[in-house]
Amino acid sequence: MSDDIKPNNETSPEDSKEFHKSEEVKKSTAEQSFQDNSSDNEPGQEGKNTDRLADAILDDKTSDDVVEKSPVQDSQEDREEPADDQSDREVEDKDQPKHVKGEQEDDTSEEQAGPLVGVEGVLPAELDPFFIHEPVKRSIKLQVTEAQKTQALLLDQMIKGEIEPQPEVTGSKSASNNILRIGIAIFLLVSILLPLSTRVPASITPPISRDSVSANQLIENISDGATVLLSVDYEPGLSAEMDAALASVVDRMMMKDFYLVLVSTVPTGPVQAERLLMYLNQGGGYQYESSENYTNLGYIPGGPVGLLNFAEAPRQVMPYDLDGNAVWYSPHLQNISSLSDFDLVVVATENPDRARSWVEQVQPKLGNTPIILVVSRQAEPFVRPYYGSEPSQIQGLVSGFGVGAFYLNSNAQAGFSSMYWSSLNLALIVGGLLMLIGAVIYAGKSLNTRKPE
Amino acid sequence: MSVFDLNNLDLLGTVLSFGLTLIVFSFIFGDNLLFRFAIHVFVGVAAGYAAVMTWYNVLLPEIAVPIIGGSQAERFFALLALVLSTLLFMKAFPRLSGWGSPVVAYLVGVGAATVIGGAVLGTLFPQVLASINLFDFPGSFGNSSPVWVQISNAVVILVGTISALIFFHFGARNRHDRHPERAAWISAVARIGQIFIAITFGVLFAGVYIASMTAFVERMTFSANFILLFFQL
Amino acid sequence: MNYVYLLNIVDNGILGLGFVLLFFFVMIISAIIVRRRDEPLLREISTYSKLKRSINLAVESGQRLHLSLGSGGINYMQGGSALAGLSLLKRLYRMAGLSDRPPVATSGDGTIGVLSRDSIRSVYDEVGVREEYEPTSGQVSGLTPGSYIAGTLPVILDQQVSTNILMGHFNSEIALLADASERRGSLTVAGSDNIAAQAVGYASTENLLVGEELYASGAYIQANTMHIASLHAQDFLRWAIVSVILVAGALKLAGVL
Amino acid sequence: MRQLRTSIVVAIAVITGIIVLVGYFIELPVLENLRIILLHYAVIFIAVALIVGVVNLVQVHWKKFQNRQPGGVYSLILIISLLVTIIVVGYFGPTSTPSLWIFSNIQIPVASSLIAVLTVVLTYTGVRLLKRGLNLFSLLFMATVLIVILGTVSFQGFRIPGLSELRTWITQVPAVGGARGILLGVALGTIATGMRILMGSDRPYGR
Repeated sequence: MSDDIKPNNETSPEDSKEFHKSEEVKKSTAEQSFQDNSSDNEPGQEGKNTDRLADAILDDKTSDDVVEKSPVQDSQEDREEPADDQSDREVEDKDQPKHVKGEQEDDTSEEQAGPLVGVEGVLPAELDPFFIHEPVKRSIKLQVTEAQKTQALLLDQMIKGEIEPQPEVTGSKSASNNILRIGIAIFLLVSILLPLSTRVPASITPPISRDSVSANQLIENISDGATVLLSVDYEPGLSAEMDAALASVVDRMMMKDFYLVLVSTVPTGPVQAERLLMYLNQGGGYQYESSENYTNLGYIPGGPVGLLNFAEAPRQVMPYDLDGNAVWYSPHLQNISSLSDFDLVVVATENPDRARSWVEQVQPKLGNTPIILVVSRQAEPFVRPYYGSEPSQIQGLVSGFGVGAFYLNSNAQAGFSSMYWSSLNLALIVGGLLMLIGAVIYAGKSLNTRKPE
Repeated sequence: MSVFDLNNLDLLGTVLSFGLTLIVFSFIFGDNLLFRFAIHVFVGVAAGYAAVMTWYNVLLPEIAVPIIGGSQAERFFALLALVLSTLLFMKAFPRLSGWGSPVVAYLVGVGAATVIGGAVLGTLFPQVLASINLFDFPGSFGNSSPVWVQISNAVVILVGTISALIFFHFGARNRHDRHPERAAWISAVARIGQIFIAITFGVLFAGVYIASMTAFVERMTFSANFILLFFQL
Repeated sequence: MNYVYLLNIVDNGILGLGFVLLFFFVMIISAIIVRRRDEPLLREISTYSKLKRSINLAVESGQRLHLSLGSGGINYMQGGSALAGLSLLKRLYRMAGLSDRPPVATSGDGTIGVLSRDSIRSVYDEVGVREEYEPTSGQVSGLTPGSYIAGTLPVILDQQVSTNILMGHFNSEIALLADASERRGSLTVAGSDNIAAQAVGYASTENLLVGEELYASGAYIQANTMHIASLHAQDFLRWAIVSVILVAGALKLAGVL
Repeated sequence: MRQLRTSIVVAIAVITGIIVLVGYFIELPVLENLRIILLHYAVIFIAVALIVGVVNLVQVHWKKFQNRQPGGVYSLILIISLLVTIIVVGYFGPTSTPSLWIFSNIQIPVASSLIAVLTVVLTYTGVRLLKRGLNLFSLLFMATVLIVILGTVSFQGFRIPGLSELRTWITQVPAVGGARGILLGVALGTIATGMRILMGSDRPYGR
């Protein structure tokens, strides 16, 4: 980076052990301050700032510059290497005196630019905000009385104490925090297991959202046997929710005998997709087989770059499926040369950024092909702006588990997720209530403590 | 996970899965040896998986296959890729690290451009357009709700968008002896923006909560089913 | 194409290029203005003030700092947040690099891992103590978002870290890192480009960088000209966007557009 | 020499970046082809970077094991599980039955159990949120969280009247407004970050 301080050639490794301490001292001397842009050079090398002209326009003026200089002065000084290793050695003697030394050097330094050229002991033009606290420390040793010193040290200790790491469960505070965590876990566990043990049937249908109805409609309007690009873009962590939501959509598509082209921008996506199809085959009684009914192109690395690349030239970027077959010449895919040749694109992701990548990089290349996003609840608020916008950048939105269960009930297929709908509901209610209780207690406490003031 | 085909491998897998679930969940009660074991296995497996996927999906079809059996042009492309990839690979070894810098610079350049292009065409323009089109009635909210509802909703969204955007305004005025501060009216708008941001964060937090609760429920359902199954055996 | 271009008047590409050029020129002009000014005129962001303070305290008390660069790669939109983290990493190493407990940086992406090691190494080079450079101080702790979190937990739990700076791309699992940090009594500062992670961070830590604030780290931590200039450019374009929305919205309401 | 090298490295980043960026906005066939090639290479390099990451992971943990640092045994376990996965998945193929077995019985359980732990942690932070202090924003945040969570559920057909509608309104109106504002802000920040790289002012790469 361009904003580095470069040390002296002569600085021995041992000396520079304390370079972080002496750094501010050095930088505040006029001789050192010009070196801020020379980190890319060998120490002590001459003419090291050849790209300074460009830098003068584009580069950073860092906080390390203490004295403002013109580029001309810079280049002049660059050639004369400051050989003040003597002062450096002195400076690095001991921690505290070092600062004193540094300050003294500051005081006698000459101003190199501006109206005060040549005047000694000028205050630096700007201070590094990073080191603003330092003077406090210096004054401790220098000018204060014993009483002041003690107070300052005490204050110092107090502040330090705040951030010093403490071993786990030292005080009653972290013990009680742990008890709270465990208590919460038990409450949630019970609320999940209770409906399971009583075997409450999952007969209560989740709310039917307008979005899922229109997504459903979109799929219905596409003729049977269409070719669909399906991107399974979620991490294993949230696969419970995403599997459930996506299973219902894919179930619909399998019913209509769509040919699925699977891709993923997550390394585990392809295996996630295979797993999903396996479950749907088992639960829904389908016989979807690789290359017969679907093809798994695998993983598109490189995030948005990879996606853009894929969107522009799918055949070149993903020439083979995971088994190494050249799939694009198969009867199902021979007519597809760009993504706009697909009949539908379905993207399932839990990550708003990944959803955004699809909308930004791929959607503009889709032409009239509709795109449905199956997203996690946590991504919904950030995908909705794309859906609600006019014109809509995505044509269908299925969000979260509830909708998945709705699809499921309406299809009476694949018992993928119906069994935990009741548990989820109860656990959410309990979790919400716990938060509510906590909020009420702490709000009350904070109002009480405020009153006496 | 409702299907248990109980051949030996599946049974072993289910037991493993159940055990790992309990071990990881024990982290609630505190850090422990088994938890450390489980996460290290997990990190190793995930990295191994990612590496193999990369091999299968990129290095094999893009470099290995063309070099062995590609046309001359393909071979040239792949050989160049191989050379540059080797340079990049040197980044793994401190002494050779410098050789890879040009390739990393290349990646950074392409990445920067992709990011700018995506942000301008993918977020900025569409979102601005969407904000303008809020007042395109009937449109954004369908025809079902009365016009005054549509207008007031549109106004709320617009106020939210603009005030949240202004919330981030960085520039400030210099004031003696104190931190620079923004003009009073900008601060006022920013506070409104903060209200919208708090609401947005609330919605997102709840979304994350529901999503993660689904995973929790799925894990516990799986565990409960496993225990039931085990005792029936 | 169902992708209707802005106001249907100008081609989107030309408009986009125009916007990028405008941004460029505004940045250059701001840079010239900032260079002339003595001090940066930026609003205070309390999280950055706290961060600076905690870094200084950690350095003075010889505690370890942990910088978590997240699991997003350089080529992603998320790269920006990792870049902000990387420039901070250099700063950390200049201040605390040779202490008994040098800072540790973790990342969940190959490229960012490479860059973090490059950054650390360059600081050691500057001081001429390359032999002290420890390649493991910039470590990749997991290569998928989930395993990255899992691999970073031991770093937070074991290494006596006083401050955990989470600056990069995270998912909602960021709460696990913040929680582990709390269990050890360490301070957490969090900033992410992922807004779900921000929402979770809002609940888990008092020190959150909201949205665009994360990208301002260069200006606030380093007081660096081009970074400050880009904040002013962002401000300029922010108001341009607000004006466009308001004027065009009004015209739309009036039925002109 | 080193200076020249630095300049070349910066030039590579700037030139490739500008070509790709201009290709975004202007449709010229020559530029378009060049851009596709550049992107194609980028994808390959990103994949290689991932392998570099794996090597680093092994290096870090091997060193930990070798130096007998605390937890060194786990580091060995990590390396072993990594190698076993590479061998099994590499030999049988990523979507073969053994690979699916590893994925379903190790990755999925650990990853989703971590999320289960996250649920408890999130409840915990939610419960304690107002402990930090009561102000308009924390109150609004908390209220929104509760409305959305409780507005989503129904148990045995019971729902709090109006809550679901309120939830829908909040997620589709004010939250959309706030989200758009944040998105636009993040876009501006992202563009600025990218721009600084293309100007050669930010250089996150080595020399």
